[in-house]
Amino acid sequence: MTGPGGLDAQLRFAPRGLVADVHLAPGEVLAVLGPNGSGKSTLLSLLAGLLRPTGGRIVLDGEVLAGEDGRFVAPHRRGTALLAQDALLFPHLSVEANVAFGSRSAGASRRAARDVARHWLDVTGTTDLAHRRPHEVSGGQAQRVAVARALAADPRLLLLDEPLAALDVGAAPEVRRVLRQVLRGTPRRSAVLVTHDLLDALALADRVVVLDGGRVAEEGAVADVLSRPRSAFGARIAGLVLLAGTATADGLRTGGGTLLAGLRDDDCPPGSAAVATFSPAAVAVHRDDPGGSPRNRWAAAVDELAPRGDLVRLRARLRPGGEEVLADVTASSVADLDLVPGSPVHLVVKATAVAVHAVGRPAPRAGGGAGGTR
Amino acid sequence: MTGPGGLDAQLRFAPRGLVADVHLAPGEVLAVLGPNGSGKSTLLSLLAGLLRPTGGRIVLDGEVLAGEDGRFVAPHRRGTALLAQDALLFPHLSVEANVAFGSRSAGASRRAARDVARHWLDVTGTTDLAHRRPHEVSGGQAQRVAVARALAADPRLLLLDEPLAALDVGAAPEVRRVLRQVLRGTPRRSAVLVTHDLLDALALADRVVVLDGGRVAEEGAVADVLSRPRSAFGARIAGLVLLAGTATADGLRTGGGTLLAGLRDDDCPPGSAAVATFSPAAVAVHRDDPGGSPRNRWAAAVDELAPRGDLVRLRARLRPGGEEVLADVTASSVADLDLVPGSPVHLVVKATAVAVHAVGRPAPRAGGGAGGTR
Amino acid sequence: MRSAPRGAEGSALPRWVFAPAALGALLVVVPLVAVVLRVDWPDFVALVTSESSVAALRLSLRTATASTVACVVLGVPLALVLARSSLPGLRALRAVVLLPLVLPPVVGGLALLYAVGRQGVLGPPLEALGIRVAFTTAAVVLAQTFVSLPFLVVSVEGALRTAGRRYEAVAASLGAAPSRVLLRVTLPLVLPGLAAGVVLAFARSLGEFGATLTVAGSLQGVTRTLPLEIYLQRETDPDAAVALSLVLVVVAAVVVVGVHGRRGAGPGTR
Amino acid sequence: MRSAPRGAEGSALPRWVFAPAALGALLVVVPLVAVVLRVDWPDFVALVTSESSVAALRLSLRTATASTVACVVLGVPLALVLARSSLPGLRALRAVVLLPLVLPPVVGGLALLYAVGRQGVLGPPLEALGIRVAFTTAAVVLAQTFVSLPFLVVSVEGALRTAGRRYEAVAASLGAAPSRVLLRVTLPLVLPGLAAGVVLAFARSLGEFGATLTVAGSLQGVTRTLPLEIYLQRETDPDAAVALSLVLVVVAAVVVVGVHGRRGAGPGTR
Repeated sequence: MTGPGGLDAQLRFAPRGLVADVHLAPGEVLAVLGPNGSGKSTLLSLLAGLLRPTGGRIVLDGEVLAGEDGRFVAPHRRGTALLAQDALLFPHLSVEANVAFGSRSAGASRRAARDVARHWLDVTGTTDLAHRRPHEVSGGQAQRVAVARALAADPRLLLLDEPLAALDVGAAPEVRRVLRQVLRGTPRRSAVLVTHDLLDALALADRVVVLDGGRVAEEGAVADVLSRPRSAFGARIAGLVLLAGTATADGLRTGGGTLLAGLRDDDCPPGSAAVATFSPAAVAVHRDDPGGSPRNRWAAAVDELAPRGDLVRLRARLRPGGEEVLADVTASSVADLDLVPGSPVHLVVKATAVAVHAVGRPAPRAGGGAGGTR
Repeated sequence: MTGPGGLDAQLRFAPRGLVADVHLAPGEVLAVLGPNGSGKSTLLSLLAGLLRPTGGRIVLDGEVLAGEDGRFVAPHRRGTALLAQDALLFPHLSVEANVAFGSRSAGASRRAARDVARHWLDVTGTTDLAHRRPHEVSGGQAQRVAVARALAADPRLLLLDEPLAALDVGAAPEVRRVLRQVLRGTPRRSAVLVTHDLLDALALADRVVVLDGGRVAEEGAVADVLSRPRSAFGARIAGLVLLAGTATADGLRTGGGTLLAGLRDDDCPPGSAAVATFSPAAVAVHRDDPGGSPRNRWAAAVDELAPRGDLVRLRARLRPGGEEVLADVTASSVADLDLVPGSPVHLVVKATAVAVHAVGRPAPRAGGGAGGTR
Repeated sequence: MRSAPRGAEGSALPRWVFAPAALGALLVVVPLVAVVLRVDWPDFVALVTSESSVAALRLSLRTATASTVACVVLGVPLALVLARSSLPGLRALRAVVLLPLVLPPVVGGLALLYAVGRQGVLGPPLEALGIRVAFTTAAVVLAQTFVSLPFLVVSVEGALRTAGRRYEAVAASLGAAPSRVLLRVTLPLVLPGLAAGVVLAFARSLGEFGATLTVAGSLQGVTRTLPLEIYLQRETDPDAAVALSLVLVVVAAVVVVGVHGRRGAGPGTR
Repeated sequence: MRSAPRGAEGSALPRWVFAPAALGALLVVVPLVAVVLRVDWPDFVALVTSESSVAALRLSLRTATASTVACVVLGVPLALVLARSSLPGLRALRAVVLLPLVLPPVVGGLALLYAVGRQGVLGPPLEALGIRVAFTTAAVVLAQTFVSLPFLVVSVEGALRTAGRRYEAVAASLGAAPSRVLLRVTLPLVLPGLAAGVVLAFARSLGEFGATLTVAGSLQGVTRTLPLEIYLQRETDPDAAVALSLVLVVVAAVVVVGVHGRRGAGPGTR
């Protein structure tokens, strides 16, 4: 449904310090990840026309939606349908009338709008709900209807603002499946997906942009960013520990002098700037030095213990380097080891669990954003 | 500060289906865990006198606080100071006046109340804040002042309602330390701690009661319940997978016929009712049968994928037994394996990661509650 | 709140609180009972349907309806501007619109008289157009609109703020132009608030006395609305005054239960 | 809302909305301007300090103060009972207490007259005690209290519900008896709501006209409050009426800004 061109946006919004360039090929889905306050929602609002940018330009399918000459296309003329965290079905309209809303707004006849609505109700598996009121459907159903409503407006670009965040665990997978089907099916749909959820990014997006403090901290294919993060926040969302330093023959030496043994990438010759990443789950915690074969054995002091789901995440500082390392241990281990903040521990990571790769600009893409590690 | 006697309560509240017996030796700290709606807060409200029980009796230090004869001691005459999730410092009083509130209410002179307040401000490390207003202190400081205020009222029993739940990650450890110090220090304090947080139970409590649907599902020492849960909810809070069945020579056979190899307890002879527990983190997920040595290799189908922090929790159903097993995998593995609901997988668990133990009434304690698996 | 759930005994009120509370309730109940006791029931229908009563009743219903319509036409846009626009001076505008809420009606009436009266600011130009407002039915409607407008604006503005802008943002993103968003999304969403505002504005218009008397006088069939009729008849024909009062008490009770009664559904609802 | 933050352009209002909104604003602004234009500034002080003006002003301040005190004494306990107790019939009690909010003041005044007047329900017993209420200053205070009470109750009840019971539960668990909880915790917490209620009740009392005229008449120095004085002087001494009106407009403006003005702090605040 998108013509040639796609999205080419230099997004600037001074009051919140957003300076991010975003590009989207026709039919591509871009996930935007980042911590709270990183500018994710501001980015969507600028694309939707809900905020007036303070600079830059937004070009969609060759049409300038906003530019430095003060041009500003109103939201209802952009073709950028918004799907929010809550379904926000208009409560006074039936499900079918909700889905027909976009076509009717575009001037379609009642009959034509109804036909479009029925098509999308069918695609999203909500045909049975057509004559219900929004308060008579469940949260997951409502969100599927909202997907149908957004697509029935035939948008040039779909804007998804954490579309699964408000759903309970039981309802999310089905909505994710529907989204996957309409975004990744034929024809493919251009979409920008703001999320804090890795699984959504994995399931729905081609590429990911990591925002941090209003800037693009990292950009690349989803799997690349998750498996080989180059920025601290990228590592955090991938759930990995990241230590920066210089590549050595068999691993990495950090700025603090700590040596890590690990699997070094080929494009990362000894002496070059590199990062080492490993999973907190790969870190074993001992009260006494366990000795033995693992080459990564560090003395450390526990800084903090924080529950994360069923596990306890231990934040420890290596001695003497001072690097911060995370370790996930079970609550019963914490009890057995009697760990409290300040406890001295020994951390062990197998060298095979440590990946060492080069730091550089993210895998370049035509017009790619302001990347690099931060 | 508690005399001989402690707490002996048969807590009954029909509108919410609470039927739970709770006993507390002087100076003991009891953690109450359970899912939302299990009756944790009702239990606290009954002890505090904020709800009138519909039956049972509550005896604290030999005094009947509520009984079947209609006796009901008003909250302000119970000596059961409440510490809630939010500090709830009275906003119009200074920090010192907040801490002095209990003594003043008990009729102490202004001077005596101030001396008591200063003592507890000192104990909780908040002396510097004495003359500030509540809105001028941080969340963690406010909660420490609330601890001081509760203790300055010299309660016979402290009631803690998720005291760390509203604090941010940075502030919780310090408040936990203060609580640990005042509860586990000398003299020890009787307290009932409602929490959803394992770490709090570990750090602060002697014993734990697991509530489920208003009943006591499990009871015992904290470390026991965490490492050897006997109830499904106990397993859930311990973050373990629990499969029930019959002990065999080298493990367990479930009702569905699945065989598990594991480490069997001595008190659990083959043929007796038993449960097998293991951690979802110990479950490896493969697309194809990996073969090899692990004795626990099961074909399964993915039911659901749900993000949990940095990991993805996979809920899978074994074939043909139909047992539900959880597995924690990293998001990048989900991407690599291209897992979606319905994907066939092979699950592998090392026998050494599986514990098999007997099911029976929980380790009995004088007057212990309605235990057993549910 | 988790530690003090509904039905809590904990925060019991001290008993002495109930004494002044009962006295306060009696302050309202006793006069209402007194009215009911004074009603001349056998002649009730005749009294309410006397010529002057019917004239006053009809005038009151007509003018209150007209002023309620005027309040909707002017007040809904005002509420929209207050809740949704970001004009400078919005705070001053809100203060001005709410002013009649606390302005004594007599002063409001006098101000209207100085605005549209023969010697008022707009008097001569209106006169030149052949329009006389003061001491006509139009003045009654004007006075009622002046005092009732803030009730409608407050209700609708509150509903607009509660509804938020999220539905409107979604509707716009689906291609709906501002007018369509307003008519098909915003107004349906705030319908309950609008209904409450309409009822309150109608009730306030129906009971208007001071401003009406000042700017419109008391001419039977032209400006003598029900409250004026009751005031005048309280000495000449007390039975008619009582009967008409009861009619207005019933109207007031219906309004209160309709608009505020839902609050009482449970201690937790607001 | 995350996708339509403050300063959003998305849900722009259609332009035509601003026309009726401006007309609505003019409806209030023009009469106020007319009053200001009519003020006889050189004689302003003399007019406001004439004997009858001062008498009316003093009477108004005295009676409004007294009725505000009565509202606090009766209304705070009523609000506590409405917000904190679980008595049966609470819904009916709330309806009764709010009734004067929409009851025409003239009807309220008539009801009071039938309650405490010479021939009223309580008239003879009061007479036997040597107490006469109707057409005295006490009747003025009674009328003002009757109409102002709901303003105070609504404000305080709202504040009590917003504050919730959590602080009270904690205070009780620390050993504070119900009276101590009420005086040391509950009332300090609702102080802003109480202050708003006091201001609104005072303003409503100050502007009372219909009920006062009906139950208390218009006797200089005894029952002729400022609104009555303005109403009477609008023909005999229009300049004095204008000057006194301006005084009340200023009072009303101060009240509105004080109580409602905070709403205008930003588009997101409520």
